[in-house]
Amino acid sequence: MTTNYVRLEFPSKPENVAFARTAVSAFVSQLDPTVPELADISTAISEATTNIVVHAYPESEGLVRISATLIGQRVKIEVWDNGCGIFDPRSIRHFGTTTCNQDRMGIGLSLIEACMDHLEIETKEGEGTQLTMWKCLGQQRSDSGND
Amino acid sequence: MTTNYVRLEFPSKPENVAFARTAVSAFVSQLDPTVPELADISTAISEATTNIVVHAYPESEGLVRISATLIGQRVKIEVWDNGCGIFDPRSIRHFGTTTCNQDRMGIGLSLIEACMDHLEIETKEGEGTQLTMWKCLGQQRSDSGND
Amino acid sequence: MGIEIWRQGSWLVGELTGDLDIASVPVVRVRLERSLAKQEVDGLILDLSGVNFLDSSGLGFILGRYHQLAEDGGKTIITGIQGQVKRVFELSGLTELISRKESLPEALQAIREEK
Amino acid sequence: MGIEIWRQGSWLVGELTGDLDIASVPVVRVRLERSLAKQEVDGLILDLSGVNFLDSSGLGFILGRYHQLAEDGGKTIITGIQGQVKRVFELSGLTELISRKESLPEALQAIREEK
Ligand SMILES: Nc1ncnc2c1ncn2[C@@H]1O[C@H](COP(=O)(O)OP(=O)(O)O)[C@@H](O)[C@H]1O
Ligand SMILES: Nc1ncnc2c1ncn2[C@@H]1O[C@H](COP(=O)(O)OP(=O)(O)O)[C@@H](O)[C@H]1O
Repeated sequence: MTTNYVRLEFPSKPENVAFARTAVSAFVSQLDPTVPELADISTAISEATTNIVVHAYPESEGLVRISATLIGQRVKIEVWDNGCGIFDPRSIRHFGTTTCNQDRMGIGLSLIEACMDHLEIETKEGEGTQLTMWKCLGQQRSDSGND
Repeated sequence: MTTNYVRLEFPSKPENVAFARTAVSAFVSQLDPTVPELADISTAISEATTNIVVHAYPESEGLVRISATLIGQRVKIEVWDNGCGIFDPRSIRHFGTTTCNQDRMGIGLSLIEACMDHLEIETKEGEGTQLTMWKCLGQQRSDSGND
Repeated sequence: MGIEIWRQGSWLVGELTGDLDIASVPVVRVRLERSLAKQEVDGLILDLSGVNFLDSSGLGFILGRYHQLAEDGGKTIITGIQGQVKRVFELSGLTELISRKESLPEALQAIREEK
Repeated sequence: MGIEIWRQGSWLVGELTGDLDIASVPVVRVRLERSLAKQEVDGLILDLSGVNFLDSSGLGFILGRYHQLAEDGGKTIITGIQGQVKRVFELSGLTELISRKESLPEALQAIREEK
């Protein structure tokens, strides 16, 4: 089984969210995913990175680290920040936002869960958050009948 | 003047060359470059990364590090390896390859020079090589008349 | 990312293009709010057929406009969602709340017939 | 990346698609060499109109085929280069060495007239 990986590091600027999803998608393309699978990965990376820009470092800019590892037909993606951490554990499993921004819906983490096969969240108040997510690719191709 | 940067790290596998040029292009797109400018950056990254796969680590895999920094309308790109180094300094300024592969032309470094505004090479035998290149973007757009 | 805004009868139409995320939403929101502030409208059609990518920032922007319009009894219709955009809309449940038409011409036809 | 190979009279035509770099060249080279080994040809047309990106690995692959054909007096024509591919070809000077036609139909017309 061959493994391959990439690591990305950049400051938490809004304009880097598009970079992050494009770069991770370009890397994951090696596994020859279907178009919907690649779209789901873009969505998950976009949500995870946006949360860092908005929530992890609300007042200033901080570091974002993303790694993606290919293991057989699976991709494992880690998204790391050393920001404020998720202090209300209920925000993880429930719809809702902790930000007073009228236009945030509080569905970022739920979207990540829906787009990936598995999501794990490690967080510590004041120390940061790491999301680890997995997805098996080329699945929809073999399960014919699905769109 | 706002600055922004990304750092990439990955093993020197042929399939990561496409990742490298796509990721750097996606990042540099923030400066709203012209299509030919973006194509030149893709070419330069592809050549620099290919040289690492082929020459820096000829027998095995090694680490590739790329950083791209935006400074005003300029991008500075560094491509780093800790491979064998360029032992024949003549290979830098002259056409020609040191590899016994019939299909290599020895024009990779010349292409990088042609595609970027400036190229600097730091290399030490047995320790590795770092290319540093600059390009000013949005140039061709203001110099109207050029394609 | 861009938005082209024009008036169709008593409705406003916004045609969006590019990616709709945290970097592009602020630009598009300002332009649309400026247009909405300048005129009274019965409703808003947001055509997303030119949008390739949208995440929760984009959904939030659309939901925000929906609520803004609804305050004065205005309607919101979205058109042309496909691929990743459709997927995210359906996962979010927003398709239950906001009216949707296949295409912009279809939506324009519908508002014409309503009169 | 892919290559579709077919015969046109005494010539072989290879239509390339995708990116031509260090990862894709080996795949394409094996397929083309297998075809060239199986048959005698007067020449090779490589159509690059479906190639979006090419670097020195791609140039090396094409130059290698040019030399391989030339050994037996065969010709090589490239067609459909544009954008980044054209730029790299011109920077390399390979356009001075290898015949070029605007499009595949134009090249097919030219080899037909040569007879
Ligand atoms: N990286 C992070 N750092 C700190 N807090 C976070 C992070 N990601 C998510 N959160 C918290 O979890 C909540 C729910 O996140 P999410 O489901 O993405 O919704 P939204 O971003 O719309 O608020 C956020 O409101 C925030 O409080
Ligand atoms: N990163 C590197 N590490 C070691 N040697 C290198 C590196 N990059 C280039 N070289 C040396 O410089 C020579 C010229 O490189 P280049 O102009 O790219 O041509 P080519 O890759 O076709 O040989 C190579 O043949 C090689 O000896």
